[in-house]
Amino acid sequence: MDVLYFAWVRERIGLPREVVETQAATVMDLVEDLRKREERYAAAFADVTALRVALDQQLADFDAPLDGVREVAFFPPMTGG
Amino acid sequence: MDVLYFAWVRERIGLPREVVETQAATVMDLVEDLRKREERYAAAFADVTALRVALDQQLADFDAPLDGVREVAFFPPMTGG
Amino acid sequence: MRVVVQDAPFDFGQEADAFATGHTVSGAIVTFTGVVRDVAGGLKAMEIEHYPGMTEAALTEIAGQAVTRWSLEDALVIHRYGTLAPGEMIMMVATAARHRKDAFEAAEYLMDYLKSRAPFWKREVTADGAEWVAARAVDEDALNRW
Amino acid sequence: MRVVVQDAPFDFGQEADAFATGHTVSGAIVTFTGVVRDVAGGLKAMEIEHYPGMTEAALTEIAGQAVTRWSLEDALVIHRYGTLAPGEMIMMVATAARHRKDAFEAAEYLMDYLKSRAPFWKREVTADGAEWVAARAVDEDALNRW
Repeated sequence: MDVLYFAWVRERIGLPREVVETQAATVMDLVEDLRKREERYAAAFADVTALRVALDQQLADFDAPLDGVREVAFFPPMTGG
Repeated sequence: MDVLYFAWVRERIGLPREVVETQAATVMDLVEDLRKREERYAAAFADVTALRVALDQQLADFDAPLDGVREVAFFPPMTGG
Repeated sequence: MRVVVQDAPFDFGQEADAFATGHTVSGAIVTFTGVVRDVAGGLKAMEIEHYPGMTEAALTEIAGQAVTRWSLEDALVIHRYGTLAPGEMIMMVATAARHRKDAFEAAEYLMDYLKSRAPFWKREVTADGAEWVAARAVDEDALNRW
Repeated sequence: MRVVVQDAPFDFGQEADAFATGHTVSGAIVTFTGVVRDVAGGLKAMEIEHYPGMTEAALTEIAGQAVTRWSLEDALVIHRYGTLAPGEMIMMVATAARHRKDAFEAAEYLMDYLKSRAPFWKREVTADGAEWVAARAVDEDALNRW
Protein backbone atom coordinates (compact mmCIF):
# COMPACT_ATOMS: atom_id res chain seq x y z
CA MET A 1 0.00 0.00 0.00
CA ASP A 2 1.34 3.44 -0.90
CA VAL A 3 1.23 5.89 2.00
CA LEU A 4 1.64 9.60 1.23
CA TYR A 5 2.33 12.51 3.57
CA PHE A 6 1.78 16.20 2.90
CA ALA A 7 2.67 19.55 4.48
CA TRP A 8 3.86 19.30 8.11
CA VAL A 9 3.03 15.58 8.28
CA ARG A 10 5.56 15.07 5.47
CA GLU A 11 8.08 17.26 7.28
CA ARG A 12 7.73 15.47 10.63
CA ILE A 13 7.98 12.01 9.12
CA GLY A 14 10.73 13.16 6.78
CA LEU A 15 9.49 11.67 3.54
CA PRO A 16 6.72 12.32 1.03
CA ARG A 17 5.69 8.72 0.40
CA GLU A 18 6.58 5.14 1.18
CA VAL A 19 5.31 1.62 0.58
CA VAL A 20 3.86 0.09 3.77
CA GLU A 21 3.15 -3.62 4.28
CA THR A 22 0.23 -3.82 6.67
CA GLN A 23 -2.61 -6.04 7.84
CA ALA A 24 -4.51 -3.02 9.17
CA ALA A 25 -8.27 -3.29 8.67
CA THR A 26 -9.02 0.42 9.07
CA VAL A 27 -7.23 3.75 8.75
CA MET A 28 -7.00 3.97 12.54
CA ASP A 29 -5.36 0.52 12.66
CA LEU A 30 -2.81 1.75 10.14
CA VAL A 31 -2.18 4.86 12.25
CA GLU A 32 -1.54 2.60 15.30
CA ASP A 33 0.94 0.54 13.26
CA LEU A 34 2.77 3.65 12.09
CA ARG A 35 2.87 5.22 15.57
CA LYS A 36 4.78 2.18 16.86
CA ARG A 37 7.49 2.47 14.24
CA GLU A 38 9.53 5.46 15.40
CA GLU A 39 9.27 8.63 17.44
CA ARG A 40 8.83 10.79 14.30
CA TYR A 41 5.73 8.77 13.35
CA ALA A 42 4.38 8.95 16.90
CA ALA A 43 4.88 12.74 16.78
CA ALA A 44 3.19 13.14 13.41
CA PHE A 45 0.20 11.03 14.45
CA ALA A 46 -0.02 12.25 18.07
CA ASP A 47 -3.39 13.94 17.49
CA VAL A 48 -5.43 12.52 14.63
CA THR A 49 -8.11 15.18 15.11
CA ALA A 50 -5.52 17.57 13.61
CA LEU A 51 -5.21 15.30 10.56
CA ARG A 52 -7.22 14.40 7.48
CA VAL A 53 -7.00 11.22 5.43
CA ALA A 54 -7.72 10.36 1.82
CA LEU A 55 -8.19 6.82 0.46
CA ASP A 56 -7.40 6.51 -3.23
CA GLN A 57 -7.62 10.33 -3.44
CA GLN A 58 -11.05 10.61 -1.80
CA LEU A 59 -11.46 12.18 1.64
CA ALA A 60 -12.39 9.53 4.21
CA ASP A 61 -12.89 9.00 7.94
CA PHE A 62 -10.34 7.41 10.24
CA ASP A 63 -12.64 4.43 10.90
CA ALA A 64 -12.94 3.69 7.15
CA PRO A 65 -11.92 0.16 6.05
CA LEU A 66 -8.79 -0.31 3.95
CA ASP A 67 -10.15 -3.21 1.81
CA GLY A 68 -8.94 -2.78 -1.76
CA VAL A 69 -7.33 0.60 -1.06
CA ARG A 70 -4.07 1.20 -2.93
CA GLU A 71 -3.16 4.71 -1.78
CA VAL A 72 -3.57 6.31 1.65
CA ALA A 73 -2.64 9.96 2.23
CA PHE A 74 -2.31 11.81 5.55
CA PHE A 75 -2.26 15.60 5.78
CA PRO A 76 -3.38 18.57 7.87
CA PRO A 77 -6.67 20.38 7.17
CA MET A 78 -6.50 21.92 3.72
CA THR A 79 -5.87 25.62 3.13
CA GLY A 80 -6.64 26.24 -0.53
CA GLY A 81 -8.07 29.30 -2.21
CA MET B 1 -38.57 74.85 -12.39
CA ASP B 2 -37.00 72.27 -14.76
CA VAL B 3 -39.07 69.13 -15.13
CA LEU B 4 -37.45 66.05 -16.71
CA TYR B 5 -39.03 62.87 -18.01
CA PHE B 6 -37.30 59.55 -18.68
CA ALA B 7 -38.10 56.23 -20.37
CA TRP B 8 -41.83 55.66 -21.08
CA VAL B 9 -42.79 58.80 -19.15
CA ARG B 10 -40.73 60.77 -21.65
CA GLU B 11 -42.33 58.87 -24.53
CA ARG B 12 -45.90 59.40 -23.33
CA ILE B 13 -45.45 63.10 -22.68
CA GLY B 14 -43.43 63.48 -25.86
CA LEU B 15 -40.54 65.53 -24.58
CA PRO B 16 -37.48 64.96 -22.38
CA ARG B 17 -37.64 68.19 -20.37
CA GLU B 18 -39.49 71.46 -20.04
CA VAL B 19 -39.63 74.53 -17.84
CA VAL B 20 -42.78 74.58 -15.69
CA GLU B 21 -44.09 77.64 -13.85
CA THR B 22 -45.91 76.34 -10.80
CA GLN B 23 -47.05 77.28 -7.30
CA ALA B 24 -47.18 73.59 -6.30
CA ALA B 25 -46.10 73.03 -2.70
CA THR B 26 -45.35 69.30 -3.04
CA VAL B 27 -44.48 66.82 -5.77
CA MET B 28 -48.06 65.52 -5.69
CA ASP B 29 -49.39 69.07 -6.18
CA LEU B 30 -47.13 69.38 -9.23
CA VAL B 31 -48.44 66.05 -10.54
CA GLU B 32 -52.03 67.34 -10.18
CA ASP B 33 -51.12 70.51 -12.11
CA LEU B 34 -49.52 68.49 -14.90
CA ARG B 35 -52.42 66.03 -15.12
CA LYS B 36 -54.80 68.94 -15.87
CA ARG B 37 -52.73 70.14 -18.82
CA GLU B 38 -53.40 67.57 -21.53
CA GLU B 39 -54.44 63.98 -22.03
CA ARG B 40 -50.82 62.85 -22.61
CA TYR B 41 -49.88 64.18 -19.14
CA ALA B 42 -52.94 62.58 -17.56
CA ALA B 43 -51.92 59.28 -19.20
CA ALA B 44 -48.30 59.50 -18.04
CA PHE B 45 -49.31 60.34 -14.46
CA ALA B 46 -52.37 58.05 -14.27
CA ASP B 47 -50.78 55.80 -11.65
CA VAL B 48 -48.06 57.44 -9.56
CA THR B 49 -47.32 54.16 -7.77
CA ALA B 50 -45.74 53.12 -11.10
CA LEU B 51 -43.50 56.20 -11.03
CA ARG B 52 -40.48 57.44 -9.15
CA VAL B 53 -39.41 61.03 -8.60
CA ALA B 54 -36.06 62.74 -8.01
CA LEU B 55 -35.65 66.28 -6.62
CA ASP B 56 -32.38 67.91 -7.64
CA GLN B 57 -31.13 64.43 -8.62
CA GLN B 58 -31.96 62.76 -5.29
CA LEU B 59 -34.73 60.16 -5.04
CA ALA B 60 -37.70 61.55 -3.08
CA ASP B 61 -41.29 60.76 -2.09
CA PHE B 62 -44.37 62.20 -3.79
CA ASP B 63 -45.33 64.12 -0.65
CA ALA B 64 -41.95 65.86 -0.50
CA PRO B 65 -42.02 69.71 -0.53
CA LEU B 66 -40.72 71.59 -3.56
CA ASP B 67 -39.22 74.52 -1.61
CA GLY B 68 -35.97 75.57 -3.27
CA VAL B 69 -36.02 72.67 -5.71
CA ARG B 70 -34.67 73.54 -9.16
CA GLU B 71 -35.00 70.23 -10.98
CA VAL B 72 -37.74 67.59 -10.73
CA ALA B 73 -37.49 64.31 -12.66
CA PHE B 74 -40.21 61.70 -13.21
CA PHE B 75 -39.44 58.17 -14.38
CA PRO B 76 -40.45 54.51 -14.01
CA PRO B 77 -38.70 52.20 -11.51
CA MET B 78 -35.07 51.90 -12.48
CA THR B 79 -33.63 48.85 -14.26
CA GLY B 80 -29.87 49.19 -14.09
CA GLY B 81 -27.20 46.51 -13.83
CA MET C 1 -12.67 54.10 -5.89
CA ARG C 2 -13.69 54.78 -9.47
CA VAL C 3 -17.11 55.29 -11.08
CA VAL C 4 -17.42 55.45 -14.86
CA VAL C 5 -20.57 56.10 -16.93
CA GLN C 6 -19.99 55.93 -20.68
CA ASP C 7 -21.55 54.91 -23.97
CA ALA C 8 -18.33 53.35 -25.31
CA PRO C 9 -17.54 49.67 -24.68
CA PHE C 10 -15.05 48.93 -21.91
CA ASP C 11 -12.31 46.32 -21.92
CA PHE C 12 -13.41 43.92 -19.17
CA GLY C 13 -10.19 41.91 -19.13
CA GLN C 14 -8.02 44.99 -18.90
CA GLU C 15 -10.21 46.64 -16.26
CA ALA C 16 -10.41 43.47 -14.17
CA ASP C 17 -6.67 42.90 -14.38
CA ALA C 18 -5.79 46.52 -13.58
CA PHE C 19 -8.15 46.42 -10.60
CA ALA C 20 -6.80 43.12 -9.26
CA THR C 21 -3.16 44.12 -9.62
CA GLY C 22 -1.39 46.17 -7.01
CA HIS C 23 -3.67 45.62 -4.02
CA THR C 24 -1.23 43.68 -1.85
CA VAL C 25 -3.28 44.23 1.31
CA SER C 26 -6.37 42.73 -0.28
CA GLY C 27 -6.37 38.98 -0.71
CA ALA C 28 -9.83 38.87 -2.26
CA ILE C 29 -11.03 40.41 -5.52
CA VAL C 30 -14.59 39.91 -6.79
CA THR C 31 -15.93 41.10 -10.13
CA PHE C 32 -19.45 41.03 -11.50
CA THR C 33 -20.19 41.61 -15.17
CA GLY C 34 -23.60 42.04 -16.73
CA VAL C 35 -23.98 40.93 -20.34
CA VAL C 36 -26.85 41.62 -22.76
CA ARG C 37 -28.53 38.23 -23.03
CA ASP C 38 -30.92 36.98 -25.64
CA VAL C 39 -32.87 34.35 -23.76
CA ALA C 40 -35.98 34.19 -25.95
CA GLY C 41 -34.05 34.65 -29.20
CA GLY C 42 -34.69 37.52 -31.60
CA LEU C 43 -33.22 40.34 -29.52
CA LYS C 44 -31.74 42.92 -31.86
CA ALA C 45 -30.49 45.45 -29.34
CA MET C 46 -30.67 46.67 -25.78
CA GLU C 47 -31.10 50.42 -25.43
CA ILE C 48 -30.10 51.96 -22.13
CA GLU C 49 -31.26 55.43 -21.13
CA HIS C 50 -29.90 57.22 -18.08
CA TYR C 51 -30.10 60.50 -16.17
CA PRO C 52 -26.80 62.33 -16.72
CA GLY C 53 -25.54 63.87 -13.52
CA MET C 54 -27.77 61.89 -11.19
CA THR C 55 -26.34 58.61 -12.50
CA GLU C 56 -22.78 59.50 -11.55
CA ALA C 57 -23.91 60.87 -8.17
CA ALA C 58 -26.00 57.79 -7.36
CA LEU C 59 -23.24 55.34 -8.34
CA THR C 60 -20.65 57.30 -6.37
CA GLU C 61 -22.87 57.25 -3.29
CA ILE C 62 -23.59 53.51 -3.60
CA ALA C 63 -19.90 52.68 -4.10
CA GLY C 64 -18.89 54.90 -1.19
CA GLN C 65 -21.34 53.15 1.10
CA ALA C 66 -19.98 49.75 0.07
CA VAL C 67 -16.38 50.85 0.69
CA THR C 68 -17.25 52.11 4.18
CA ARG C 69 -19.48 49.25 5.24
CA TRP C 70 -17.09 46.46 4.21
CA SER C 71 -13.81 48.35 4.72
CA LEU C 72 -12.92 47.79 1.08
CA GLU C 73 -9.49 48.74 -0.12
CA ASP C 74 -11.02 49.66 -3.46
CA ALA C 75 -14.20 49.52 -5.53
CA LEU C 76 -14.94 50.03 -9.22
CA VAL C 77 -18.21 50.61 -11.08
CA ILE C 78 -18.46 50.93 -14.87
CA HIS C 79 -21.89 51.25 -16.51
CA ARG C 80 -22.70 51.85 -20.15
CA TYR C 81 -25.65 53.58 -21.77
CA GLY C 82 -26.79 53.80 -25.41
CA THR C 83 -27.41 50.95 -27.84
CA LEU C 84 -25.84 47.56 -27.10
CA ALA C 85 -25.90 44.32 -29.09
CA PRO C 86 -26.54 40.85 -27.58
CA GLY C 87 -23.34 39.57 -25.99
CA GLU C 88 -22.02 43.06 -25.22
CA MET C 89 -21.12 43.92 -21.65
CA ILE C 90 -23.47 46.38 -19.97
CA MET C 91 -21.59 47.00 -16.78
CA MET C 92 -19.11 45.69 -14.25
CA VAL C 93 -18.35 46.14 -10.59
CA ALA C 94 -15.22 45.07 -8.73
CA THR C 95 -14.38 44.95 -5.03
CA ALA C 96 -11.09 44.41 -3.17
CA ALA C 97 -11.08 43.31 0.47
CA ARG C 98 -8.91 41.35 2.88
CA HIS C 99 -11.37 38.49 3.15
CA ARG C 100 -13.55 36.88 0.52
CA LYS C 101 -16.79 37.25 2.48
CA ASP C 102 -16.47 41.04 2.47
CA ALA C 103 -15.52 41.19 -1.21
CA PHE C 104 -18.51 39.01 -2.17
CA GLU C 105 -21.03 40.82 0.04
CA ALA C 106 -19.92 44.25 -1.09
CA ALA C 107 -20.19 43.24 -4.76
CA GLU C 108 -23.71 41.88 -4.19
CA TYR C 109 -24.68 45.06 -2.35
CA LEU C 110 -23.36 47.18 -5.21
CA MET C 111 -25.35 45.13 -7.71
CA ASP C 112 -28.57 45.18 -5.67
CA TYR C 113 -28.48 48.97 -5.27
CA LEU C 114 -27.31 49.60 -8.80
CA LYS C 115 -30.23 47.52 -10.15
CA SER C 116 -32.94 49.47 -8.36
CA ARG C 117 -31.48 52.81 -7.26
CA ALA C 118 -29.29 54.02 -10.13
CA PRO C 119 -31.25 55.90 -12.82
CA PHE C 120 -30.94 53.55 -15.79
CA TRP C 121 -33.80 52.25 -17.92
CA LYS C 122 -33.48 49.38 -20.37
CA ARG C 123 -35.47 48.81 -23.54
CA GLU C 124 -35.34 45.62 -25.58
CA VAL C 125 -35.58 45.94 -29.34
CA THR C 126 -36.86 42.94 -31.33
CA ALA C 127 -38.40 42.51 -34.78
CA ASP C 128 -41.79 43.11 -33.11
CA GLY C 129 -40.78 46.52 -31.80
CA ALA C 130 -39.27 47.95 -28.65
CA GLU C 131 -40.34 47.32 -25.08
CA TRP C 132 -39.21 48.83 -21.78
CA VAL C 133 -37.87 46.25 -19.35
CA ALA C 134 -40.09 46.16 -16.25
CA ALA C 135 -38.49 46.37 -12.82
CA ARG C 136 -38.73 43.04 -11.01
CA ALA C 137 -40.18 42.75 -7.51
CA VAL C 138 -37.36 40.33 -6.67
CA ASP C 139 -34.82 43.09 -7.36
CA GLU C 140 -36.64 45.54 -5.08
CA ASP C 141 -36.92 42.85 -2.40
CA ALA C 142 -33.19 42.18 -2.64
CA LEU C 143 -32.54 45.56 -0.98
CA ASN C 144 -34.24 44.43 2.23
CA ARG C 145 -31.36 42.22 3.24
CA TRP C 146 -28.92 45.12 3.62
CA MET D 1 -16.33 23.79 -17.47
CA ARG D 2 -12.57 23.98 -17.09
CA VAL D 3 -10.28 23.11 -14.17
CA VAL D 4 -6.60 24.04 -14.30
CA VAL D 5 -3.88 23.25 -11.73
CA GLN D 6 -0.49 24.70 -12.62
CA ASP D 7 2.64 26.24 -11.15
CA ALA D 8 2.91 28.92 -13.85
CA PRO D 9 1.20 32.31 -13.40
CA PHE D 10 -2.08 32.79 -15.25
CA ASP D 11 -3.28 35.90 -17.05
CA PHE D 12 -6.30 36.96 -15.00
CA GLY D 13 -7.48 39.65 -17.41
CA GLN D 14 -7.29 37.33 -20.39
CA GLU D 15 -8.93 34.44 -18.56
CA ALA D 16 -11.72 36.64 -17.18
CA ASP D 17 -12.37 38.21 -20.57
CA ALA D 18 -12.33 34.90 -22.44
CA PHE D 19 -14.73 33.45 -19.88
CA ALA D 20 -17.13 36.41 -20.00
CA THR D 21 -17.19 36.56 -23.79
CA GLY D 22 -19.48 34.37 -25.82
CA HIS D 23 -22.01 33.34 -23.19
CA THR D 24 -25.03 35.10 -24.68
CA VAL D 25 -27.51 33.07 -22.61
CA SER D 26 -25.82 34.11 -19.37
CA GLY D 27 -26.38 37.68 -18.28
CA ALA D 28 -24.32 37.35 -15.12
CA ILE D 29 -20.60 36.62 -14.79
CA VAL D 30 -18.85 36.53 -11.39
CA THR D 31 -15.13 36.11 -10.83
CA PHE D 32 -13.19 35.68 -7.61
CA THR D 33 -9.43 36.08 -7.48
CA GLY D 34 -7.20 35.24 -4.53
CA VAL D 35 -4.01 37.26 -4.19
CA VAL D 36 -0.99 36.62 -1.93
CA ARG D 37 -1.31 39.37 0.66
CA ASP D 38 1.29 40.67 3.05
CA VAL D 39 -0.82 42.01 5.90
CA ALA D 40 1.80 41.98 8.65
CA GLY D 41 4.63 43.05 6.36
CA GLY D 42 7.77 41.00 5.84
CA LEU D 43 6.26 38.17 3.80
CA LYS D 44 8.87 36.91 1.38
CA ALA D 45 6.92 34.18 -0.34
CA MET D 46 3.90 31.92 -0.18
CA GLU D 47 4.63 28.26 -0.88
CA ILE D 48 1.72 26.11 -1.97
CA GLU D 49 1.90 22.32 -1.83
CA HIS D 50 -0.76 20.11 -3.36
CA TYR D 51 -1.67 16.47 -3.97
CA PRO D 52 -1.30 15.86 -7.71
CA GLY D 53 -4.16 13.80 -9.06
CA MET D 54 -6.46 14.29 -6.09
CA THR D 55 -6.36 18.07 -6.57
CA GLU D 56 -7.69 17.93 -10.13
CA ALA D 57 -10.31 15.33 -9.15
CA ALA D 58 -11.50 17.36 -6.13
CA LEU D 59 -11.73 20.62 -8.10
CA THR D 60 -13.56 18.90 -10.96
CA GLU D 61 -16.08 17.43 -8.53
CA ILE D 62 -16.63 20.76 -6.73
CA ALA D 63 -17.06 22.63 -10.01
CA GLY D 64 -19.42 19.97 -11.36
CA GLN D 65 -21.59 20.24 -8.27
CA ALA D 66 -21.76 24.02 -8.61
CA VAL D 67 -22.73 23.77 -12.30
CA THR D 68 -25.54 21.33 -11.50
CA ARG D 69 -26.88 23.03 -8.41
CA TRP D 70 -27.07 26.53 -9.91
CA SER D 71 -27.67 25.51 -13.55
CA LEU D 72 -24.55 27.36 -14.60
CA GLU D 73 -23.79 27.75 -18.26
CA ASP D 74 -20.10 27.54 -17.44
CA ALA D 75 -17.59 27.47 -14.59
CA LEU D 76 -13.82 27.93 -14.41
CA VAL D 77 -11.30 27.10 -11.68
CA ILE D 78 -7.59 27.90 -11.93
CA HIS D 79 -5.32 27.22 -8.95
CA ARG D 80 -1.56 27.57 -8.74
CA TYR D 81 0.98 25.71 -6.64
CA GLY D 82 4.68 26.31 -6.00
CA THR D 83 6.36 29.48 -4.77
CA LEU D 84 4.48 32.78 -5.15
CA ALA D 85 5.54 36.34 -4.30
CA PRO D 86 3.30 38.89 -2.49
CA GLY D 87 0.86 40.41 -4.97
CA GLU D 88 0.80 37.33 -7.20
CA MET D 89 -2.52 35.70 -7.95
CA ILE D 90 -3.01 32.31 -6.31
CA MET D 91 -6.24 31.26 -7.98
CA MET D 92 -9.43 32.35 -9.65
CA VAL D 93 -12.92 31.01 -10.14
CA ALA D 94 -15.54 32.24 -12.57
CA THR D 95 -19.24 31.42 -12.97
CA ALA D 96 -21.74 32.22 -15.72
CA ALA D 97 -25.49 32.13 -15.02
CA ARG D 98 -28.68 33.76 -16.22
CA HIS D 99 -29.23 35.65 -12.99
CA ARG D 100 -26.77 37.36 -10.71
CA LYS D 101 -27.93 35.57 -7.55
CA ASP D 102 -26.97 32.18 -9.03
CA ALA D 103 -23.63 33.41 -10.33
CA PHE D 104 -22.74 34.92 -6.94
CA GLU D 105 -23.88 31.93 -4.88
CA ALA D 106 -22.11 29.42 -7.12
CA ALA D 107 -18.85 31.40 -6.91
CA GLU D 108 -19.10 31.55 -3.11
CA TYR D 109 -19.82 27.82 -2.99
CA LEU D 110 -16.80 27.10 -5.18
CA MET D 111 -14.61 29.21 -2.91
CA ASP D 112 -15.92 27.69 0.33
CA TYR D 113 -15.31 24.14 -0.89
CA LEU D 114 -12.02 24.95 -2.54
CA LYS D 115 -10.75 26.50 0.73
CA SER D 116 -11.42 23.44 2.88
CA ARG D 117 -11.87 20.44 0.57
CA ALA D 118 -9.24 20.78 -2.15
CA PRO D 119 -5.85 19.36 -1.15
CA PHE D 120 -3.70 22.49 -1.03
CA TRP D 121 -1.51 23.59 1.86
CA LYS D 122 0.01 27.04 2.19
CA ARG D 123 3.23 28.01 3.92
CA GLU D 124 4.31 31.58 4.58
CA VAL D 125 8.01 32.37 4.34
CA THR D 126 9.33 35.38 6.27
CA ALA D 127 12.78 36.43 7.51
CA ASP D 128 11.99 34.47 10.70
CA GLY D 129 11.45 31.21 8.83
CA ALA D 130 8.55 29.35 7.28
CA GLU D 131 5.22 28.55 8.86
CA TRP D 132 2.28 26.46 7.66
CA VAL D 133 -0.95 28.42 7.43
CA ALA D 134 -3.49 26.97 9.87
CA ALA D 135 -6.98 26.15 8.64
CA ARG D 136 -9.52 28.59 10.07
CA ALA D 137 -12.65 27.40 11.87
CA VAL D 138 -14.60 30.11 10.04
CA ASP D 139 -13.71 28.46 6.72
CA GLU D 140 -14.88 25.04 7.91
CA ASP D 141 -18.07 26.60 9.29
CA ALA D 142 -18.73 28.29 5.94
CA LEU D 143 -19.51 24.86 4.45
CA ASN D 144 -22.54 24.45 6.73
CA ARG D 145 -24.63 26.93 4.80
CA TRP D 146 -24.67 24.82 1.62
